[in-house]
Amino acid sequence: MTLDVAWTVDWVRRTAQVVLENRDYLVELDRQIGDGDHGENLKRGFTAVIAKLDGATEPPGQPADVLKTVATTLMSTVGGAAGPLYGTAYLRAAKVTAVDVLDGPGVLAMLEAGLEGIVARGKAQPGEKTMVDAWTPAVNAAQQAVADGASAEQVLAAAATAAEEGAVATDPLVATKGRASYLGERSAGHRDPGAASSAMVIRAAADAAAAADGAA
Amino acid sequence: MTLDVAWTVDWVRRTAQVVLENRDYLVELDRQIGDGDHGENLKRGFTAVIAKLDGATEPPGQPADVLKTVATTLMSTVGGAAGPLYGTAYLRAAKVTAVDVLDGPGVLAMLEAGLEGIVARGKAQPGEKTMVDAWTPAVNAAQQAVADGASAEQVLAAAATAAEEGAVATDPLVATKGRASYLGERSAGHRDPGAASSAMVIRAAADAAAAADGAA
Amino acid sequence: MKKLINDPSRVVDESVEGFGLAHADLVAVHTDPIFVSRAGGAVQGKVGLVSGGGSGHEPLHAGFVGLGMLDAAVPGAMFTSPTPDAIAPATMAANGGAGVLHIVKNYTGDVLNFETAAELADAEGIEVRSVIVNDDVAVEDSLYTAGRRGVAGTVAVEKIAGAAAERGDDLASVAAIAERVNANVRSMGVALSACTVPHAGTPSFQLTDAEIEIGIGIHGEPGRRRIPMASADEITEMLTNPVMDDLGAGGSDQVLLLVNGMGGTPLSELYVVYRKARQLLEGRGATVARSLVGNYVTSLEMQGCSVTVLRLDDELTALWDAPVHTAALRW
Amino acid sequence: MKKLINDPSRVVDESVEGFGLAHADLVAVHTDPIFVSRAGGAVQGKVGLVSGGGSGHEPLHAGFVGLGMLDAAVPGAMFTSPTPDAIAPATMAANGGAGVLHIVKNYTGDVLNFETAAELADAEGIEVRSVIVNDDVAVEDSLYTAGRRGVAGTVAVEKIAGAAAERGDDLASVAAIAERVNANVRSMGVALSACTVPHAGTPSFQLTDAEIEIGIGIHGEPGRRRIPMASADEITEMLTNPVMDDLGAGGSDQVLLLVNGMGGTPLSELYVVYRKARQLLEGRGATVARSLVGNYVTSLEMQGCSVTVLRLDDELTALWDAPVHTAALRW
Ligand SMILES: Nc1ncnc2c1ncn2[C@@H]1O[C@H](COP(=O)(O)OP(=O)(O)O)[C@@H](O)[C@H]1O
Ligand SMILES: Nc1ncnc2c1ncn2[C@@H]1O[C@H](COP(=O)(O)OP(=O)(O)O)[C@@H](O)[C@H]1O
Ligand SMILES: [Mg+2]
Ligand SMILES: [Mg+2]
Ligand SMILES: [Mg+2]
Ligand SMILES: [Mg+2]
Repeated sequence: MTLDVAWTVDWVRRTAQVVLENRDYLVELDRQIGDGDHGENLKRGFTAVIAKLDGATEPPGQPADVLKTVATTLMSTVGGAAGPLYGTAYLRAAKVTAVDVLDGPGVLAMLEAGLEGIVARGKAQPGEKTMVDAWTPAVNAAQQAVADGASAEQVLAAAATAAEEGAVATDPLVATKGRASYLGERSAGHRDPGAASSAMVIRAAADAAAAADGAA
Repeated sequence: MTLDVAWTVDWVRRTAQVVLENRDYLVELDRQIGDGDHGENLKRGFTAVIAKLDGATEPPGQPADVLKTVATTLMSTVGGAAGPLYGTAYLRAAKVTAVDVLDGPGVLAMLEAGLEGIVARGKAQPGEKTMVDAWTPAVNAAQQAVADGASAEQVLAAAATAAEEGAVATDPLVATKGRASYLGERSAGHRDPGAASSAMVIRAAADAAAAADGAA
Repeated sequence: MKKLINDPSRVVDESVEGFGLAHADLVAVHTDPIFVSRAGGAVQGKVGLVSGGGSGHEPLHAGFVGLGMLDAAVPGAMFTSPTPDAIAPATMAANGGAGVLHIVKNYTGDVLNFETAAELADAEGIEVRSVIVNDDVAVEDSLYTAGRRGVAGTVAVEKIAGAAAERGDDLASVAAIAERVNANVRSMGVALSACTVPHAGTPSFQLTDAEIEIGIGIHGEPGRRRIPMASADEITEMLTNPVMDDLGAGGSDQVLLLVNGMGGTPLSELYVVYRKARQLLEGRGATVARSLVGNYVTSLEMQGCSVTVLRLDDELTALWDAPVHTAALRW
Repeated sequence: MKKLINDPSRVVDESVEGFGLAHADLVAVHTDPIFVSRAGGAVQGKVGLVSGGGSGHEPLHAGFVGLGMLDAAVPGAMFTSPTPDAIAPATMAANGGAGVLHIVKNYTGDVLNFETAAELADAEGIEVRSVIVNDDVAVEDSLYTAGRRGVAGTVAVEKIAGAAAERGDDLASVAAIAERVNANVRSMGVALSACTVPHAGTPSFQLTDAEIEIGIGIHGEPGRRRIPMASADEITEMLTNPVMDDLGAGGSDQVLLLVNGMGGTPLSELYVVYRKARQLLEGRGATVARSLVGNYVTSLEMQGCSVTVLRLDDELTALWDAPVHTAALRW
């Protein structure tokens, strides 16, 4: 099993696919407690990312190259809160993935960098009903898995499951960051769209790893 | 039976009552093929007429005095097409009722004058789906009744029935005058609001005459 | 029906009162009977311009009272033409000794009430001329209709005639200019939704999500026909082509293009329509020399728009460009 | 959903294209990335003003590009803040050598994207300052929110800062004036109906005929609470009192009163609201020295309005009165 540049490309393509499939779902989540554009924003962004990847004249050398393309493309096409937040997450992740292959600790470092980027830009703490509530448990689970000596693939699988649980756990929260915070108490009882999309992104990474493993 | 000034006042009060009772009905008719204000316009007008009658310092001497008050009040409060048309009808009617008591020919002259006033202002022919289609059969029926030697009360009864039939007969017509004409063929299948209210006005006259007769 | 009103029978009075308070530098509001005149009174020696009609079309007409446009406006009840007893004093208030032009949209009620008011003013020794605006190509001007309606082209008539009066034209000349504008302006409208007159309480008609009304007027009445919902470009063609056909414009004509919102349409959508209408006009060889996009002649909260084209000549263009200072139009 | 659009993903481009064609005397439209700048380019030696944000609030912001107001506007996708790669070139286009002020409504997305754009511009040697507009009293500015939103008060910030830049103030002074306006302006809004974002296709929330949302923003989001429908006067009190309480205005204050339509409200109703709001302000001892009534910061076709009060001082009043020549505001 090798989490190399091919895995990275596969991850991004899978992310694009799942985001496009869930475009309406994410719009609907955002319509409930935000302004109804999150699915559309990510669709626009990842459509542009795929076009960028497809149109590239030379193939990317390392995971970092792919992630940097994702970062700059999302920043220039997504807009809203999600654009800078995801953009920064990918940008920071790119900074720690200038290697040929990611092992378990390498994957952990990548997830940690992503979360750091989101927090650096958005200043949200866990429990504020944002994408941080998917990324934080994902990073925690990844740390535990690495401590347990898990493989890179296993680290991602653990992170994805924790991210999904984290997204579900935003349901009862009252938002105190982002657009949903304007609703006050009325934000409770709805899933945070950014947490939901973050869980999809991390699950796509795990799926790509599993597929790479199967192929290997 | 005497159609005197008391009858005239009773007629006007009955008209106000029936117009207020049918305000929503007339609005609804006008909403279908016009702009939905006919009932409201007449309500505003006849409410003002009643206030004028109630507030008068000296009682009117002849039918003409009452009808002139109605005419000027409607002209200054109804607006729309109905205001000038009804206003002119009452004004012309006032011109031929400067007498103490109206007999059969006197009632006919009054109805003829009203119709003339409407046609003079609105230039509509019978069959154009307007209030003329209630007034024309009313006048015809009144002429026939007078020729048959009917009483003033009988003349009004005949006129009222004919006006009601005339209003109903506007249903299939395609309007070629007034606001409904803008609808072209789509105006067919609806009753003309002005014809409907005209039938109410003339029926109120007949009812007042019947009541005066009972009282006499 | 949900509206920002207190009482359907008071909405016009309260709205006009608010208008007067907000624009006290421009207008004076008179009550009982209700009309709006220029602050400072009639301009001596200038032809006075008076317009009016049912309320619910705001900013028409009160929003156009001021320098370079109207001298007085007479708002009737919602969608109901005003009465002569209000039009007559407005006419007197507008009279600066050079006579008064009545600008009347072609509806039976408006025509009749202004006619009577003109007689009343005449009896007071004021010379009154009238121009009847009838720019709506959706309605055939034939034996079978009350003639074409006056719709958004009214703005052009009021602006340009107002400028002619302001530069000192006499009554006959101002009337002639107004007639020239009317002869060269055409409009057609569409409704995506109906509107609700406060006193009626229910929408003026019902449309499903898949239908629109083409050839509507400005009183919430249904249009000439109901058609399936279409794209903005398709709808714009359905409005613009009849307008241009009827106007016979094209070739080297200079035109003014007005895309008018019916009250409930986002401005962004009006510009989408403007874009296509302009393409169509240019495709016919016309030059769009002047433009106006926004809510000028509305039908309460109706969603929809109208396309108006005015064929310009040098004089009309200069008069359009002349200064105007009103609540709703200013340059 | 029925809209005068062709394709939800193209509506902003087509609308801005139409806007540029209709106002070619005032603006230049740039595509890919999309932004709008003053016709004729940056004014040398003048501080440049740039604003932007999600589309769907028209005429904000592009309608305010021109003399005495903005130098460039950056429209994002519908209700989605624009991206740094569009804001940065708009900033360069607005730069006349005296630095650029970013006027940013306080939303996480807007703040973050403008922040990045400012860094990019800085890297090009352009000095950028930012003012964050947060006038919406419906949202508490506390640990429990992303802070107050920027809503209709933005018009006042852009107008007055624009006038300060036009008279030659330097960047720090223009920023200080903008901050002063923001510190003295408060708003609160109500929705009678939701709006439908083209790409979402369904209304942003559902209200029965007996309910309204109080304390809404301008992105179709629900408000702070849902209450039973009330009269215009009652609703106006619910909006005006929190605004005045928060502003602490009254006594001998001179204020500007802005009654802003959300896009689908008839102008006549806005004046009914204005009338009551003015009564309330005067009841507290304030003097309404300036007024603005109309659709300036909208939420597509939403029905509803907001009440904005700006406490004036002599300088702010003079700057408000200074000439402005844009598509949507002109005197
Ligand atoms: N301060 C923040 N920190 C972290 N995430 C945030 C923050 N603000 C918003 N978000 C995330 O962004 C998501 C909304 O993204 P999106 O709808 O695309 O942008 P916008 O809110 O500008 O419309 C929210 O669901 C939330 O997860
Ligand atoms: N030219 C006309 N001649 C006679 N009656 C007419 C004419 N035009 C309209 N009407 C009558 O007026 C009625 C409409 O009155 P109303 O609704 O009060 O005025 P408006 O059409 O101005 O809204 C029509 O139903 C019709 O009977
Ligand atoms: Mg969103
Ligand atoms: Mg009617
Ligand atoms: Mg009417
Ligand atoms: Mg958004």
